[in-house]
Amino acid sequence: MNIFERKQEARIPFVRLEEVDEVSTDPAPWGVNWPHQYDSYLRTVDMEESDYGGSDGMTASKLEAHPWLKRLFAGYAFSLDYREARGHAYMLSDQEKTKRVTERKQGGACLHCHASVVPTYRRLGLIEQGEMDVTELELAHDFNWPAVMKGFEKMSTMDYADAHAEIEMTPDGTTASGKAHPVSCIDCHDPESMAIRVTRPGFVNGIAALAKSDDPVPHLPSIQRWRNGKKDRDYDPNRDATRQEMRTFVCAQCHVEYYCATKETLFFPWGNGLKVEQIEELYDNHKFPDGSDFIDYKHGETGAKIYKAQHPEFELWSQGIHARSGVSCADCHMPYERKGAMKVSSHWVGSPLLTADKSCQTCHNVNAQELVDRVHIIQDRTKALTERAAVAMTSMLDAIRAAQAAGATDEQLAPILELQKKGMWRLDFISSENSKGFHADQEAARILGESIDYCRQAEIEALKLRAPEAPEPTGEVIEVEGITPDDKAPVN
Amino acid sequence: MNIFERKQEARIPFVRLEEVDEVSTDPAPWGVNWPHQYDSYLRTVDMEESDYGGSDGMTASKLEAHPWLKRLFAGYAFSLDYREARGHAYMLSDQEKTKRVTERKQGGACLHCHASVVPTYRRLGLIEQGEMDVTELELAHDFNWPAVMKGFEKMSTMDYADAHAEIEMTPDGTTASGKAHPVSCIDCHDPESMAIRVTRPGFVNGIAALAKSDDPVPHLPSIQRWRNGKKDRDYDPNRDATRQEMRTFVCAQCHVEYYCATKETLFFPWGNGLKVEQIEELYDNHKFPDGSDFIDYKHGETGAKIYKAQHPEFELWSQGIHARSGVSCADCHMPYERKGAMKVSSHWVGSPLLTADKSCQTCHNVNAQELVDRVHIIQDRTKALTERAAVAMTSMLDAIRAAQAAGATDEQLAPILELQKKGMWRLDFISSENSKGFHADQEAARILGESIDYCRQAEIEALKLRAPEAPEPTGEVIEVEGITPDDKAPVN
Amino acid sequence: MENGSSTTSRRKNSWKRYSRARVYVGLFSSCFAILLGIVLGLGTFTFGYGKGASYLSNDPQTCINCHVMQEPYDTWQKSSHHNVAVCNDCHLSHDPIGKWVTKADNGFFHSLAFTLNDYPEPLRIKPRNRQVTQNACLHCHADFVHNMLPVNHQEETMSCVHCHADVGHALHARVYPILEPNSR
Ligand code: HEC
Ligand code: HEC
Ligand code: HEC
Ligand code: HEC
Ligand code: HEC
Ligand code: HEC
Ligand code: HEC
Ligand code: HEC
Ligand code: HEC
Ligand code: HEC
Ligand code: HEC
Ligand code: HEC
Ligand code: HEC
Ligand code: HEC
Ligand SMILES: [Ca+2]
Ligand SMILES: [Ca+2]
Repeated sequence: MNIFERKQEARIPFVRLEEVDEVSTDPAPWGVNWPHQYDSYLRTVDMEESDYGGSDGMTASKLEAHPWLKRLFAGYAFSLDYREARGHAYMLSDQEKTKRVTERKQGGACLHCHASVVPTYRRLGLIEQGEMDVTELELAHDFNWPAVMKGFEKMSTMDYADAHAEIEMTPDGTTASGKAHPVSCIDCHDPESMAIRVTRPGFVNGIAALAKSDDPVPHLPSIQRWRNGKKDRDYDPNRDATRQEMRTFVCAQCHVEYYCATKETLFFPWGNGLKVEQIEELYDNHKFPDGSDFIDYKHGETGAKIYKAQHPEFELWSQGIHARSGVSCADCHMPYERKGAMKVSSHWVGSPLLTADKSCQTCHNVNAQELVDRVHIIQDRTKALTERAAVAMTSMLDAIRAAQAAGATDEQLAPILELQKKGMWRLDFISSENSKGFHADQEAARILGESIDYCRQAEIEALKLRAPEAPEPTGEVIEVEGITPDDKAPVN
Repeated sequence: MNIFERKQEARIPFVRLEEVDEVSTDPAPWGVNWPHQYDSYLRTVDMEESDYGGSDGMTASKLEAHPWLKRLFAGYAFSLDYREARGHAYMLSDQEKTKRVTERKQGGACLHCHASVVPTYRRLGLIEQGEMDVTELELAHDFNWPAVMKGFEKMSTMDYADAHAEIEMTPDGTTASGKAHPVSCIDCHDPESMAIRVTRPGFVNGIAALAKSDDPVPHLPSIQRWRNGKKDRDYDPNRDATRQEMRTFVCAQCHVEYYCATKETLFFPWGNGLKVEQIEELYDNHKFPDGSDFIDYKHGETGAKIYKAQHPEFELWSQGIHARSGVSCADCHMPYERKGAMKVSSHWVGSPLLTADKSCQTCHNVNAQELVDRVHIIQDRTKALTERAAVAMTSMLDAIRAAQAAGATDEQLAPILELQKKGMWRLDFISSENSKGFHADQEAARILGESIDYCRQAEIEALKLRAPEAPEPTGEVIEVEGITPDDKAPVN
Repeated sequence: MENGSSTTSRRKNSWKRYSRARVYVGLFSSCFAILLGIVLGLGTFTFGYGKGASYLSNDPQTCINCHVMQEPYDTWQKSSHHNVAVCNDCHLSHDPIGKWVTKADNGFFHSLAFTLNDYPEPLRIKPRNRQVTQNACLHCHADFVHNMLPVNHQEETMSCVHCHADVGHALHARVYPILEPNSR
């Protein structure tokens, strides 16, 4: 008997008072049928705090809290505005308001994870496929993956404003004109059966690529099964994944590292595997459609080619003991709560530290405070190491700029900028991951250790460019002395 | 979850065929009374392998496996000979045979953890207290802590050969002349009741000092209790510790960081706490009785003052989740095994990976192979980070030697040698710990991350001594470009 | 003679339990007096609905008169003990007086908690009842674990569930939902 089986029993048949279908991005009608889940879903507007900005409602600026982030992101829009995350209810408005969008041109792909966008993908896809006018009936009728994929690619070529406008032109189930909603029921549930499903092209393509790789993924047994099968079709999470895996995949549609600008269609870089160095290797060998090398931005201070890491929660979780033990995102972030005689999944997705009893005690037989303390021990270690890596990163930048000022050539600087890229990528990977290391504590520390090493190496090489040849060491190596010098100290 | 239960009915005292008392360092007579435990105890001569030299019978040379250790230990006896550990049965003979003893003068304190030495402490103590000839009866009669403490201090002033000879002059319960034995029943058991106990002065002093410190030790509740009490006497593990804590303390008599040369009586450096930086701080402020600064050795290549770390299993375990969850050394290293109609503690102390079913499966509901795999994932991360730290350490040494050759002054070098000390201390702390990080995985990675940082900083400072003043950075900082360049690449 | 000493110690021990039991009886009846009023005020008293009498029976079926007992029940059925021990073998004191006391006060207070719908989620056993379960383990396994018993009365015995967390039912068991069956 395990959590998974236990939850199965909690399932209870439901009566539909309101019809919902494939255009119902407005959660309200769903809420009539499933009031408990809807109520908790609405609570994502609440703002309670836990340390390190977990569920922080102020969305304090991370740039002000950690000034070194400005130098990490120098030359990139993230240096303008980068804040704490908050509840799902805000995902769309926060995106509309960020300076990254208001002060810089952004791509339509941004909406992949910030709006309930699938019916719009379908509509754009049908148009691309040559349909003149797409009726609401047709949109509502079925999911139509081919059209959704086409529309997704289309939107990746639009810019943000146009894409946003398209969403408002798509019916949302209540008003024909339509309205843009943040993540909604339809994004994770089949309106027919209410079974959980994934709807995001970025994830479907990414997980299929992962399945094709040879990265061992013992925590995702259905991928192992697909690999042992005939492979006559791509791995399809909606067909192949276990329900327990789906309880993670619905989140992995968004809480992942991504490429999302307009030089290429949005993608998740999992073709070599999910580890930090495997993703780096994929980017190293990746070329844009125009044939140029993959890059997110040229670093504003040194000109190095930098990869930007974004919230790799799924990737880090994958390296942790919880994933290895089959514990899904929903187990901790959507714990079951007792509603009278039945148990329902909390849709108030937030910090598990606010619900440690329900989120953790189902497995850990210790009191809630002790569980919170254990998390803080892990997060404090991660935080200390992150700050240490940040110091190494900034003093590296100073050293490289000094070398440049001293007239170092591009040939001389090339290997140094490569080290800078490696060091920054690892630091960003952990500091942009939102669990402060909890999702995989030792792995997070390992990655930060490597970040420190690469940044310091870059600093050293930059210094060497300015230092004269090292002289032959002269000082002789002292022979081993006896551990016991003969002059013994008086005891006590 | 509280892990002991009081108010149980007591065990029916064992039927004794052989009398054992406070001189019975020879395990044979105990074995007659408790054959199951004795049989498994004898198995510590067996040599089975598990990766990373766990329970490796060859006691391969660590110096050959990791040549960088030679440079880490340059100028210290460990650079002559340092091997894999093996079973308890070998502890005395391995000590007698190591080049560290055969080729260098060593102190008598070494025997504290390599022989069943307590009756000899008692005998020397009684002599110190002015007794002319100490009878076997008197030695056997009771434990006599005051005498044991005196003898312990006395032996710390002797050299190894003399101390060893003293043991052979002490009766061992079977022959009056006596014979030196490795760790034996009497070291962990009260011959009267068979209750477990600690007998090592080094531990008793060390844990009392820890209790006096304000380092929070939630994993050692009895220390917390003592702190909340009247404190009219020192914390005494044999009186105050819970049985579950004793299942760890018996091991912590030896599997700990120590100072053990003849400038001062053997001690465990826990006065500030058990964490790596707390121990370092204690050494930084510690003075030898002769008033000189504490030091283990002057580094052979650079002259830096180095602290040598030895097998801090207890200290690292203390930072881990198992300690926090009340899991003792004996739980994993001395698992219960069925013997007919009884459960007995395995006294074949070795790698739990060889007994994963008994050592782990009662708590972890997965198969033994999966458990071994989980350990290897942790150990592989630790090992990779250790090798990375070792590279940083050796290139630091080269850089410092170059600076010295270039004529850097002692004043200039002082802060650099301080960094070297910090970096080496942390690397040694984890590489001399024998679980390869398993006892506290994230903590081990954190410590190695710091080691890398300090070694690289030392290298940088050494380079700066040779490099000219850094010029003013000239290159201007590039303004943030839009994420979306206007020349859009064709989609797919 | 050593045996002699230990049997006396046993007698001493059960005497301790007996006196403890009497305290409970007193405590129970007085609480009952006070609480009965409140509960009746609440109208339908679960002790009836929940077949409170079930507390007086040994059939696990009767425990699941309360849905909150469903999960323990289901996991118990898959546990190593469901052929050898029913709920009450572990959750009732095994000495004549303690037995009825436990039944009475758990029956009463659980009914009360159920009625007031006021109890922790997930359920956490109370220290008093944990001691009952520990004694239950020993009631059946004392000989087998004889070595683990304290050598004297100062010493404790480790809690059996420190290592055997899910012998009765996997409630807080750290389970592995998606691993293939062969990984168990
Ligand atoms: C074993 C429990 C557990 C699992 C499984 C888990 N998380 Fe978490 N998660 C946590 C904890 C604990 C935190 C730290 C919360 C805090 O600091 O307040 C956290 C933090 C987060 C945060 C940041 C929360 C905030 O308030 O900013 C996000 C986002 C997140 N997790 C997403 C995920 C995703 C996606 C998955 C699955 C791939 C996942 N988590 C799996 C326990 C878990
Ligand atoms: C459609 C994309 C999407 C999906 C699917 C999604 N998230 Fe999020 N999530 C976001 C975005 C965007 C934010 C940030 C919202 C903001 O800060 O405005 C967020 C925020 C969060 C936070 C921070 C909440 C807080 O109070 O600080 C947590 C925790 C989280 N998500 C966990 C999850 C989990 C667990 C799942 C799956 C059950 C999930 N998310 C599914 C996009 C998504
Ligand atoms: C693959 C999914 C995904 C894509 C694509 C994506 N986001 Fe997000 N975004 C998230 C998640 C998940 C969070 C919450 C976790 C966090 O804040 O790190 C988030 C948080 C945010 C936030 C709030 C926190 C912050 O960063 O200030 C803003 C603003 C935001 N995204 C803007 C954007 C913009 C602009 C784009 C397009 C360039 C974009 N997002 C593309 C998933 C995505
Ligand atoms: C970010 C993903 C996500 C969103 C958005 C979401 N759900 Fe769910 N929902 C889940 C997951 C995960 C489960 C657990 C499914 C399982 O275990 O099979 C779930 C379960 C359910 C269930 C089954 C009963 C239960 O409580 O476990 C219902 C009904 C439900 N959700 C309704 C809704 C409604 C109504 C909305 C919109 C207001 C919604 N969901 C939005 C992820 C989501
Ligand atoms: C569905 C079961 C489950 C849930 C829910 C769960 N855990 Fe765990 N947890 C495990 C398992 C399994 C392990 C691995 C060790 C083991 O086998 O017991 C583990 C390990 C841990 C560890 C030790 C590993 C480490 O990284 O140090 C901590 C700490 C921990 N969990 C905290 C939490 C917290 C906090 C929560 C809630 C936010 C939580 N767990 C939720 C099952 C769970
Ligand atoms: C949760 C289980 C667990 C606990 C508790 C534990 N250990 Fe270990 N220990 C291990 C494992 C697993 C290894 C790795 C064995 C290997 O690599 O073969 C190990 C390795 C060791 C080694 C090296 C073994 C060898 O073969 O060289 C020593 C020595 C050791 N532990 C001592 C201790 C001491 C002393 C304590 C208590 C302070 C302790 N351990 C607590 C599991 C544990
Ligand atoms: C009196 C000192 C002493 C005590 C007490 C002691 N050890 Fe050891 N232990 C040693 C020494 C010395 C060695 C190395 C022997 C050798 O390599 O010759 C050793 C070796 C080991 C090894 C490596 C065995 C192998 O096969 O590789 C393990 C594991 C270990 N001890 C665990 C423990 C545990 C667990 C306890 C407590 C139950 C314990 N020790 C108590 C001194 C001690
Ligand atoms: C505080 C207890 C303690 C003291 C004091 C101690 N040892 Fe050990 N020794 C151990 C333990 C525990 C091990 C097994 C773990 C390991 O090998 O790291 C060990 C292992 C050894 C080994 C086998 C592995 C190796 O290092 O080659 C030798 C030889 C040895 N010690 C010699 C000595 C000498 C010489 C001294 C005195 C300078 C000494 N020991 C002092 C506890 C101690
Ligand atoms: C390094 C420490 C150590 C040594 C040496 C040692 N023991 Fe033990 N012994 C233990 C520990 C720890 C336990 C578990 C005690 C407990 O849980 O109360 C134990 C338990 C026992 C028990 C109680 C029953 C059981 O199996 O749990 C007996 C009897 C016993 N040992 C006999 C011996 C004999 C005989 C020897 C010598 C051949 C010996 N021990 C050597 C540590 C040791
Ligand atoms: C007496 C119980 C007990 C024993 C024995 C035990 N563990 Fe654990 N283990 C735990 C607990 C408790 C945790 C903390 C997480 C939790 O609460 O489940 C844990 C956590 C872990 C973790 C996750 C933490 C981490 O560092 O990643 C691993 C892996 C693990 N144990 C492996 C082992 C192995 C291997 C053994 C045997 C050598 C072992 N355990 C023996 C109880 C135990
Ligand atoms: C009248 C409804 C009801 C019945 C019938 C019932 N229980 Fe319970 N039980 C509860 C409630 C409610 C709680 C939570 C009480 C609390 O934690 O305050 C509970 C808690 C418990 C606990 C743990 C909490 C504690 O007090 O230690 C145990 C053990 C338990 N029940 C066992 C049983 C057994 C065995 C049976 C059948 C003989 C049974 N229960 C029948 C309602 C019931
Ligand atoms: C083999 C012994 C055994 C059997 C049979 C057993 N239990 Fe338990 N139960 C325990 C133990 C031991 C605990 C306490 C676990 C702990 O200390 O955390 C417990 C705890 C509980 C709890 C409190 C929840 C918790 O984890 O603290 C409930 C409720 C419970 N049992 C109900 C039942 C019911 C109902 C049955 C019969 C269907 C049952 N038990 C059968 C041993 C048993
Ligand atoms: C009513 C008598 C009884 C009680 C009470 C009882 N047991 Fe058992 N137990 C048995 C019997 C009989 C077996 C043998 C069953 C078998 O072999 O399938 C057994 C088997 C076991 C086993 C071996 C099977 C397994 O699960 O690994 C363990 C361990 C165990 N018991 C521990 C406990 C613990 C711990 C408790 C208290 C929480 C307990 N028992 C309470 C009668 C009992
Ligand atoms: C420190 C961990 C630990 C604790 C505490 C513990 N056990 Fe065990 N127990 C074990 C291990 C390991 C085994 C398996 C021995 C084997 O397989 O050879 C075992 C086996 C058993 C078995 C026999 C299992 C079988 O295969 O038949 C019973 C019965 C049992 N224990 C009961 C208890 C009881 C009762 C207690 C409390 C007094 C207890 N245990 C406390 C570790 C523990
Ligand atoms: Ca990215
Ligand atoms: Ca030392």
